[in-house]
Formats: sequence, C-alpha cells, structure tokens
Amino acid sequence: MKFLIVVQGGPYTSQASLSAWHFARAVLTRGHEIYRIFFYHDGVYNANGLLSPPQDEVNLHEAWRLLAVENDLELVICVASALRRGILDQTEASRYEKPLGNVEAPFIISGLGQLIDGTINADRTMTFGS
Amino acid sequence: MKFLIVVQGGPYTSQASLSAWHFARAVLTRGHEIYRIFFYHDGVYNANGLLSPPQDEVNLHEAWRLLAVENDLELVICVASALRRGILDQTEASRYEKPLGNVEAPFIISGLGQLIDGTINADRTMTFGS
Amino acid sequence: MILHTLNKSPDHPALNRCAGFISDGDCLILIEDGVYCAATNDSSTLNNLLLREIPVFCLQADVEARGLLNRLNPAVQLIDYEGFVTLSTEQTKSKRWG
Amino acid sequence: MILHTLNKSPDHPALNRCAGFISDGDCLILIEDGVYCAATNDSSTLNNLLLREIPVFCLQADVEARGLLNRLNPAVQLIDYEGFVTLSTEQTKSKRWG
Amino acid sequence: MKKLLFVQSHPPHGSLFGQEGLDAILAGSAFIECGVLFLGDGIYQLLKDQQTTALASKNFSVSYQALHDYGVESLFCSAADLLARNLTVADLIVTPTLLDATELAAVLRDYDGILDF
Amino acid sequence: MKKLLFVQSHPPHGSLFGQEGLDAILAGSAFIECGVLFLGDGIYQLLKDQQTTALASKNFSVSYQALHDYGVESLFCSAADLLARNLTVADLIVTPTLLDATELAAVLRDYDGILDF
Repeated sequence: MKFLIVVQGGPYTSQASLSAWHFARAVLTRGHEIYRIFFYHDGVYNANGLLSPPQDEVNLHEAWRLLAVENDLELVICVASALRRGILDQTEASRYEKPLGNVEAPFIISGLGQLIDGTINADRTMTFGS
Repeated sequence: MKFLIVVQGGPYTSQASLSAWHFARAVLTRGHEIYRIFFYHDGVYNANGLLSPPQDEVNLHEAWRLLAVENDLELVICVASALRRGILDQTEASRYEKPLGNVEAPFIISGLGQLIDGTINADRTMTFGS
Repeated sequence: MILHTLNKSPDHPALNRCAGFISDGDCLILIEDGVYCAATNDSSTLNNLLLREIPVFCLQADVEARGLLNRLNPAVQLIDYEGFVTLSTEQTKSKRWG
Repeated sequence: MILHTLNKSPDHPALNRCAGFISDGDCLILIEDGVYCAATNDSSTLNNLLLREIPVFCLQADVEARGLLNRLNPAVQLIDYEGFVTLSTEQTKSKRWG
Repeated sequence: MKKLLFVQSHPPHGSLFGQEGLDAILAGSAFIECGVLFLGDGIYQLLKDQQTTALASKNFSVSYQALHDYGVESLFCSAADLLARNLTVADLIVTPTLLDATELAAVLRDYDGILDF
Repeated sequence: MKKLLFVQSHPPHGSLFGQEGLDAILAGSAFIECGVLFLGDGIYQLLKDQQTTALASKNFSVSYQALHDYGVESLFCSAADLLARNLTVADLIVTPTLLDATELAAVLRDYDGILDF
C-alpha cells in the first residue's frame, strides 16, 4: 500500500514529528510504500537545516533527511506555511532578498496541491499533529 | 515600573507573540519600562530573520525588531531553545558548521540566567504562551 | 494579589482549574481564546467568580476579533492592552493559565 | 471503517468527543499523551468503548516512555509502530483527535 | 478517492489551524469534491462580525463565503456543539447543515478521506 | 524578589514544556530560592520507571532527583490531582508535598514571582 504521511507539529515542541518518523520507518519495514511526506503548519520547521539539538537528543532534521535519501522519499513542505515561518530554500531566499535559505534537498518547497494529490493517490493518509 | 515579558509561543502558530507585542507597546505607552523581552520555547522562532509572511499579515519579526530599535529594548532568546529549533546567530552557526545563521541584532542569544535575572530585577513578569 | 491570565476556551480544563486558585483580591483577565469563557452567561465557574466579586476582564481586541462584542456576560469588563498593563501594575504578580 | 488516533490525555475533551464518532468496525489507537487515557481503569468513556467491543490499542513506546507499562487498563492492547501500520492498512481511513 | 472531508476543530485567531485549514480546503476544491465539518470550537470560525483591526490578525473567516464559488457546498456542524455555545445558524457567516451524533458519525464514514485541522 | 515558583502543568514527552521548564528551574536555583508546583498532568513528569529508549525521547525526568543537590527543596502538588490519576507519592521519583485547594492557593500567594510551563 502507498501512504501519505502528514506532519503538522514542529520538531521537539510536540511529539508529532517523532511519532511520524517512527511510523514512516515502520511503513517501510512492513514493505509498504511512502507516496509522500507532507509537512504542514509547524511541521515545516523540520526542514530547517540549522537544527542543532544536544547530542543526547535525536536530530529530527537529520533523521528525516537520512530516511528520505536512503529510501528515495519525497519530503514536501508547504510554501505558504514555510514562508511565514521563515523556512526558505535558495530560490525563495533570493525572491525575498534574504542572504541565504535554510532548506536544502531532499526537502522540497511546494504547494498545497501536493497535499491534496497525496490524499487522492495514496491508499492511506496518516496525520500527526500537536 | 520595570517589566519582564516572556514569550513562549511561535509567531502565527499561536497568538502568544502577537499578544506579547501588543502588551509591550502598551507598557511603553503607559510610561513604564521594559527590562527585557525573553523568548523561550517556541518563542525563539520570532528571532528568525527569514520570516516572510504575506503582505496582509503582520511581520512579527520585523515588528519586534522595530519596537526594540526605536525603544532600545533587549530581545533575548534562550540558547538551548534556539539551537534545537535551528535559530542561530553567526557565532553559533560557525560553531555548528552551518553556512549562515538566521538571527541578527537586536535579537541576542543568551542563557536562561537572563530569564531568572529578569524575574528577579523587573517589578513585574508577564508570560505569554500557547 | 495575583493577576490571573487565561487564554483557552471553556472546552479546555483551564477555567475550572484556575478558579480554585483565585483568592479574594485577585483578578482574572481573559485573553485570546480565553474570551470565549465569557461568551455565554451560563458558565457556573465564571458566575461563581463574579458572585465572589472577583473582577473579571476581557481584552477588547480579542473579543472583537472573535465576533463576541454583543455576546459577552455583562458582568465582565472590557479593557484594552493599556488597561491590561494597569491591572498588572495593580496586582503584585501574575499567573498564566492555558 | 476508521482508525481513530488520539494523542491527548483525558484532561482534554478529545476522548469524550472522539467516542461519539466511533462506529462499530472502527478502532481506536492511543498515542503520545493519549496513552494516559488508558492509565486508569475507571474511565467510563473508555470502558463504554470496550463494552461495545471497539478494539482499543496503545502504542507501546509511548506507554513505556511515560512509565505506564504496569498501570494500563488490561483490556487495552499494546502494539508497536509496525502494528500501528498494520491497523492503518486494515481500516479504510483514519481520523485524528487531539 | 472520490470525496475528501476537512475537519476544522479550532477557534479562529488563537492559532493558525483555522486559516491554514481553510487554505487547504480551497486547494482541495480544485482537485476533488470536498466537504467541511466544523467540530467543537471550530464552529467559532463561522461567527459573524469578526473585527480584527485592533488585534492586527487576519480576518480569514470571511473567505468561507467564497466556498460556494469554489464548488464546496457540503458544510456540516454538530447541533449540540452549536447549542452548547448559545449559537444558532443565524449567527454564522455561512449555513452549515446541523447534524446529530448519529448523522455526524455517518459523515465520517461517507467520505473517502479525512484531513484534520 | 526572594522566592520564585515554577509551575509544571504538562505531561512529559508529548511536548517540550516539561524538559525546558526543568532547565529553567535548574538555572533559577543558581540565583534564588526556588519552588516547584506540579499541576494537573504535570505530576506525570514525576512518575517512576519512564523508559524512553524505544521512543528515542529524552528521559529528562530523572534529573528531578538532582533538585535536592541544587538546593531546590520545596516541591508541591495537588492531592486531588494525584488521586484523580490513581497515583500515590510512592509512584513518584521525588516526594512533593501534597496540598489541598486552600493550601495550593496559599503557595501561589507565598511566592514573589511565578513562571509557568
């Protein structure tokens, strides 16, 4: 089966990101497919490449990045949620005249259409929120 | 009277930042002094200089910056809260080998001692949270 | 004497929990989603506080934003942010509920 | 058939609200702070669901992290994240409560 | 999938859930048949006469009036939630269908997918 | 100011309030006399036998055992909150003083400042 996973909570602040990450790994372990992971609301904070947690805490940005790279996953963050929270890739940084963004691949900034497309084309949608 | 204002909520996500900003302006209008504004928990997201909200929404980062510059206020963000949320000034960015931080003056990264000092030395502490 | 601030609707346990901690001489200000606590006249918790002559305030900007200006318990007093500041100077400390 | 996920303690209105929406054939999984809902045996809402033979699950990692392993309502079933995935494949959709 | 249900359960202005949820509804309407269920304090999003100037918050609720133009016709709320808040449909910007507990559970079953805000 | 009260009202792991609140308590103890009040679900922070390995969350609650070394001796909780959760002090990592409603209100009055988490 194909899963859409929606993450609505910021890293650490709520447990939503950690739960979603555990769930995503279990989806793959069970032999299912992840159609897309969509970060909405405070979930977009997971894409911030500057996350620098203490060494005895999980680095959730890095955890998502590794999971995506190793399994060729799509990590999509909502552009509207991201911009107002200061989560920008290089393209958006240039557009808004900021010196440098804080988002890099495999995180991709895109629109809400990717959320709707996911709910339509995945077999299951699982939402994790705060 | 001297006020310590503590902001524990992220911009937009909760109303805490907006309420704190209105309260801070009213403190000054009433002729009182702001000893310090301390950003803790998700409040540190207010310091992110990359915030790019739509034009019909208040830019809370810019609102705090202007209030601080015009009134010579201390905007202090907690270092531990900030690092794990990816809110870094240039010094911390270098330390953690990130290309560039996202925090500039008048926001200052400092420790929890500044929160305690504020509660001790200000006449009143007002906390805004999510 | 304590200025209690409350920012959650009556759907949440904050109002009931807070009420037990309010002593004579304290006051309560409803802010943000807390103003919904004053949007009906039939909250026994709020009415008990008012009967005890605990002053209860609502932040006007929050009331207006939520369309509640004509729906408030008339015993609750509207104030602006400057009034909020004045309250905080009159009380010796504040406690947040939410 | 719906997999209901719930992530708030019984202090919040989520459990009671959720219960009214659970139909026969649905199941409920308590995750994150939701596992506190199964930490006592005297929740009438939870017991009503169990009486209706609605399957109720708790995520084991969340239970362990909160020190609740020996405090759970024995009618609630412990599962891991893979079991969570299996439940979500067995039900046709999911609804989040919190 | 044929029909997607959006659930709004937070009051407006205190958080961004309502506004970002509405953005998702508008996006969804371009792709698929959408319904909206207002639960608990979510119904407060539809209250008339929200004046956000003094607060400097965005009055996004007025955009619910545009849902009809986007082809979103199915709006639901709980009659009990409305009553508990001393509200009637006359107090609301748009007119959702009032449902009892059995009908509400049926709405969840009827839709092929659910997005929660 | 002479005494500062920290109020912990969130359960552990579901949010960062407990952990960041405890950081603030430890910081406070270096400067001033501190007390801690556990309210509502906040008392769950003190529950014994939290095993966070599988969750990969930080087991910060064990640090409450160090409060004594930091000179933080005044820990309070509501007897009613404990009872409502089927807990006794034997279930807790450290032993707070159990208070009734009148005594709890007196604690708030007694401290010169309050920090809420």
